[in-house]
Amino acid sequence: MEFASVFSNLLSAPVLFFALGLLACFARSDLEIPQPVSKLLSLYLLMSIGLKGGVALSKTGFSIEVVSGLGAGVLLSFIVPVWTFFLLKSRLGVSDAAGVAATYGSISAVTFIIATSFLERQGIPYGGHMVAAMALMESPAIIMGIFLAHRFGSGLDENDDGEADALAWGPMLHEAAFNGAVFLLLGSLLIGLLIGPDGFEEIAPFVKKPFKGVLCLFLLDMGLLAAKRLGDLRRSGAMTIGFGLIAPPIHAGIGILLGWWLGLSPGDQLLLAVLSGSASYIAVPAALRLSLPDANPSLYVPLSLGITFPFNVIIGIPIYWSAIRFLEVAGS
Amino acid sequence: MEFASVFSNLLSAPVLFFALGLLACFARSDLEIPQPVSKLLSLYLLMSIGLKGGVALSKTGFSIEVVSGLGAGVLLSFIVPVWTFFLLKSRLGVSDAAGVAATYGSISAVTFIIATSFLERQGIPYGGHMVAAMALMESPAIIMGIFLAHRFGSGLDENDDGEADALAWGPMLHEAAFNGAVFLLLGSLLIGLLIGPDGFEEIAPFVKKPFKGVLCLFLLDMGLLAAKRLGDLRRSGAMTIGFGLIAPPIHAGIGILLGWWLGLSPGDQLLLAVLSGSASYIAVPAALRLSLPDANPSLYVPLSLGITFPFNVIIGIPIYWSAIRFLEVAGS
Amino acid sequence: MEFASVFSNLLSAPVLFFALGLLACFARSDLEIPQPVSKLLSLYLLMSIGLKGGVALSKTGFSIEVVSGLGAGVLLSFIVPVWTFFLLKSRLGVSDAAGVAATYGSISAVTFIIATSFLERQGIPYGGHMVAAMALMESPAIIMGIFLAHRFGSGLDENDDGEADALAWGPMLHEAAFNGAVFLLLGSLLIGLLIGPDGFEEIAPFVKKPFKGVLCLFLLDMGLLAAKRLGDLRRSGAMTIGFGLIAPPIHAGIGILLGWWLGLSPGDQLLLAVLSGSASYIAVPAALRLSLPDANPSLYVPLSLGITFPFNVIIGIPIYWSAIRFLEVAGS
Amino acid sequence: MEDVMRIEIVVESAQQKNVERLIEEAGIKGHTILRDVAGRGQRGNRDGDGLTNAFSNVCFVVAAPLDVADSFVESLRPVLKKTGGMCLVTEARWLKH
Amino acid sequence: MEDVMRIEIVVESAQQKNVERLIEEAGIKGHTILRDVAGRGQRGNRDGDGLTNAFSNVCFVVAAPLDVADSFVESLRPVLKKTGGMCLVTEARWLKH
Amino acid sequence: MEDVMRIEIVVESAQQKNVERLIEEAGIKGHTILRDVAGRGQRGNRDGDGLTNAFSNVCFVVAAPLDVADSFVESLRPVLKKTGGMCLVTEARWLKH
Ligand SMILES: Nc1ncnc2c1ncn2[C@@H]1O[C@H](COP(=O)(O)O)[C@@H](O)[C@H]1O
Ligand SMILES: Nc1ncnc2c1ncn2[C@@H]1O[C@H](COP(=O)(O)O)[C@@H](O)[C@H]1O
Ligand SMILES: Nc1ncnc2c1ncn2[C@@H]1O[C@H](COP(=O)(O)O)[C@@H](O)[C@H]1O
Ligand code: NA
Ligand code: NA
Ligand code: NA
Repeated sequence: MEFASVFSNLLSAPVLFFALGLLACFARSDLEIPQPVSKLLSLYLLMSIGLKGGVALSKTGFSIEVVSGLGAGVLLSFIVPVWTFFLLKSRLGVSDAAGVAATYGSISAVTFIIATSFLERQGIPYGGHMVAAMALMESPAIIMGIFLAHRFGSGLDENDDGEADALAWGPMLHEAAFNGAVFLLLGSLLIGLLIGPDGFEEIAPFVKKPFKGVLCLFLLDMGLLAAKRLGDLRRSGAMTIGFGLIAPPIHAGIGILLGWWLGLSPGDQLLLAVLSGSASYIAVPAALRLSLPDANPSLYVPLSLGITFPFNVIIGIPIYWSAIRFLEVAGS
Repeated sequence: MEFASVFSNLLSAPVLFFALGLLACFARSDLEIPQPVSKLLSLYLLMSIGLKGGVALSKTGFSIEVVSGLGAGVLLSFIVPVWTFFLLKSRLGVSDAAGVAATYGSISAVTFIIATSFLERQGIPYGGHMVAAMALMESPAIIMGIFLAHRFGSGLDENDDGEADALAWGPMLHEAAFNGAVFLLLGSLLIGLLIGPDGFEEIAPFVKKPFKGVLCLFLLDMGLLAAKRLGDLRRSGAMTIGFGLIAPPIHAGIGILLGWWLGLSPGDQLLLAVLSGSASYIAVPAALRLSLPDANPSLYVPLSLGITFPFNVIIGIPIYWSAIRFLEVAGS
Repeated sequence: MEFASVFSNLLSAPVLFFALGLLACFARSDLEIPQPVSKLLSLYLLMSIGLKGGVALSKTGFSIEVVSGLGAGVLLSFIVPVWTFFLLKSRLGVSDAAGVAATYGSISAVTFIIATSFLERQGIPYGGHMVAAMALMESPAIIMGIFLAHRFGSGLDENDDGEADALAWGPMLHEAAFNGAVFLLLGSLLIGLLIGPDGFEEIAPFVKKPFKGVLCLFLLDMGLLAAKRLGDLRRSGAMTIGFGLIAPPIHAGIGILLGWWLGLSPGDQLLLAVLSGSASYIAVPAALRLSLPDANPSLYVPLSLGITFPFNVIIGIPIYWSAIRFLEVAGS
Repeated sequence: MEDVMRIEIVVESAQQKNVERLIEEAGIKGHTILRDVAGRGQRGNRDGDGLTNAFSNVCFVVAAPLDVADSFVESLRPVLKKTGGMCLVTEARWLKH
Repeated sequence: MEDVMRIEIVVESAQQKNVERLIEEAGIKGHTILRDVAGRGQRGNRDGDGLTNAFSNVCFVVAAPLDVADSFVESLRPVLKKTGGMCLVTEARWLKH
Repeated sequence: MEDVMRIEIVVESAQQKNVERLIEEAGIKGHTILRDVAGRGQRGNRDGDGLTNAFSNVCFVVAAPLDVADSFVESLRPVLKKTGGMCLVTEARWLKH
């Protein structure tokens, strides 16, 4: 059954379209998705996930389970960057280590969506508040990344003419919290809470029904970009790529243990694992270009989009699920 | 109940997304909707409204009620610009007064849509021909604005090297009638008439079902733009802003009285009120930049989009409805 | 009944929107569809047709009927360019004749879609493998066009400084096979095969249900472009336009006879006719600009988009269908 | 290489057709258009939003032969006066091919 | 016609607001922005994809009066040093209207 | 500031990869690309529609060191001859940062 579930993920339409995008780029096809279309697709996905989560939250209300789920997510987004940073600092230098740290402390919405589909296919329930957890995990990771970079000397790097840059807390916190992607996700969540199931019903033919299909188009685009960016990693060496493969299961493992210890449902545990184990390629790069321009986006974006994302989607999710099932059986 | 209906409008998803757009801009978030996406959304809305109206018209045929509705709309779009122009001429100068006049004689399709949702939520019927009325109200307002500007001297303004520009009727009428937005709305109406309910059924999964959801995305964009444009109004002074708030109820009031006098149904009265009370921010600016370039778009667009639109949607529609109900009770 | 079926095509929403687009351009309306939106619409249509065909194929499997359908399509896409080339060579010169040859050997996906709607409206079955046939017909036509141009001297034309260009088979075959449009169509077909009806069900609310409506918007755009391009044909003379009107029925006729001889079902015969009789305006121009830049796109694109496409949609399909019915009756 | 004037014109989108006509009337054989350009000037911000083209610009780049450049530039003056915009002229060399 | 400096600045999209501020601070009355520009430079490829603006550039065209041009260009140096980019200066004539 | 040649190249979209290759081969370290540019020239209108890229252009802006500029421009000639386009060369100064 576990084997079948791996396959069910691999042969789902969105994942196949991701593969098609990779292939198109490797085969040097001139297939491309215009930039405004990518933006429309990601606006749609963020809006849709946010609304769905808000409506779910409006049904369940704020229970202890909800608060633990949110708290666990936020906690992970604070600590994951710390160890990531210290692990990579000596190898990559302060700025790039901080960039990767912020990237991996944050989350990938698409990985989250694919994990919810995985759960739905197997009839396993999960809480709508995990979307809120996701929305809350972007800003802390960004803040931690920038803070670490400044605390450990990015301000003193060779480019500078002597005087170290002071960390501009104001603009940095602003960008972390009001970044377009974060703002839309949180805003839609709030609107979902306000309109509730009845209001949602009216807009479901746009924000819910076509969701999976739109996801296919988006993943086609992600595949094209992931393949294009992968080339940039060649300069970064095998150790960096290794990090992109090892970080997800470790971070996800910490997420699972934390979720299990807090008594989250198995479904919520998987989502927490996936949030913890995934890395950002939308919100964080946008925020870092403003607040940490010394970090090289050609390092942290391909690592997140080209290595960690496919790893999680193809291998990670089924493995994490097996681990959760194992803990469940062992614990009972 | 009236109170609940105010709230029902305020807490509907599209209005909340408008608020989210405003907020994003005020909080200086970098959320933005690419220009081609805005264009796609407005093409979709115009096409969809037009088709829906045409199909409705194909069911009812051309009765006296239809003809009075259309006539009332067209009449209002001719007279509203006149008094607006003379009211504002001394304060704003000829060109800008004419620009505002054309803007307020014309209509806002989104306000119209929100009014129809308001009616639908309360189970009140309205005629599909009111879409036709809407489509017919854009051109007269544009024509009146340009005519008034030329008649009262815009041709003689300081920029010119002595000789007054003659009004080029040909290009002006052409732009008023074949403006992209007007053309698509009228064309879709006609196609709706031709294909009828059966043909509409086939395309309803695109043009009807997701409509409300798409509207949310569009209103997010409108919110972003309205907030951005509001800054331009600071230079214009309180009186101008006051006009943006007073004009809608006055114009709507005239619309209600006219509709009532003509014996339109309460639903149609509300729609006529909303057409009369709303102002354009899509078709009219595009037409005026060609035919009345001296009028400053940084005046009439923010007034219409940033003041009058939210006023109508949040306060106006429920007030107009109360007035219609009052007339109904008083009259019976 | 035949007459009614002509009308049913003419008065279907997509065709009416095509007419609206033509009208908008002729009336010099400023209605326009931004370029990224066109691209989104064509990505959507290709993806959707491909998936639908793949799923249909996953149901029927590979029978003899399937193989004959595919074989007939590929054969036609190899031979149509040959006679087209020799017919036009003396009049248009080698390069332009080769461009037109590739264009007419290839296919128009929208014409194909309208033909399937035509069949569906009359309850006539057709095979999903005909989509595969369509996908396989683009590359051979491109290859033949380029091959003929090089074989018969395009390499020696006046622009060149003495030495004839050798045909670069590698890049040419690559572009013919990995052209974005061809790649997406074939890839979606494959994905449709892999996910089957169950997987398709999940994405149908995006890729299937709104299809007809999206097609309307796409045809509006095609109408706008067709009308704009028609002007370019004025320089080409009546004979060229005549070719655009005569080629479709002749090519379709060959397709019908071949389909009939192979014993294809009437539905499949019509689709083969339409594939054979239609001409490309998406994939082929993109490929030829790279591999046969001497051929003038202002000749072969308007011919295909402005003459042959409307001919097939308005007159061609019903005529081809009558012929198939006639053969059927005569043969029984 | 031929000496030409590189003329760069920014006008609002509504004037695109107008400027195209002036280019043709000046007998200039070609032009390049960058669409949906944003900007700021005396007439305020043009951020190029998508509801209406009232706030977006287009940018023309025109390589004009020396003998027609001046009169062409002069013919732009009324348009710029009426609806705003910018016209910059630079000396350039054109690769004849 | 007035002699001006035509200053062309390519920076990454995230710096757009920053450069706009510098232009205003230099007292220059206008600018034109070409958005979503792609490019290649020392910091790698910027292909302008649509997931994030981390890989896209904007291009400014600024007509600056001769007296402010130099100090404005100088004020760009720290931005370019920190986040990369290009600044080209050409002599041009501006059609006064 | 360093003296460079500002080379502006308009070719049809299908030639983008080709010109990128020539820039690299000339040893020029960077370039900027404006995509989906419209235009008119000897080969007719290129209005940049969205069905196919057969009717759209791209515009390159390249700051080339003086010593490689000429040979690079020369290397463009065959491309322009075969598929049309425009190449303008202007003197400019580049802000070294
Ligand atoms: N100094 C300048 N430098 C660059 N572009 C300018 C300048 N002044 C005006 N523009 C452009 O010309 C447009 C119209 O200018 P204006 O008529 O001054 O509002 C602006 O939106 C800018 O795109
Ligand atoms: N030599 C050049 N010519 C034209 N544009 C350049 C050049 N060098 C850099 N650029 C542009 O400036 C951006 C940033 O350059 P860099 O900081 O060198 O990565 C690039 O993405 C290009 O758009
Ligand atoms: N005189 C010119 N000024 C500006 N751009 C030009 C000029 N001539 C040609 N172009 C551009 O180069 C492209 C190809 O030109 P052509 O090969 O002459 O058709 C055109 O579509 C224009 O974008
Ligand atoms: Na994470
Ligand atoms: Na009105
Ligand atoms: Na064909």
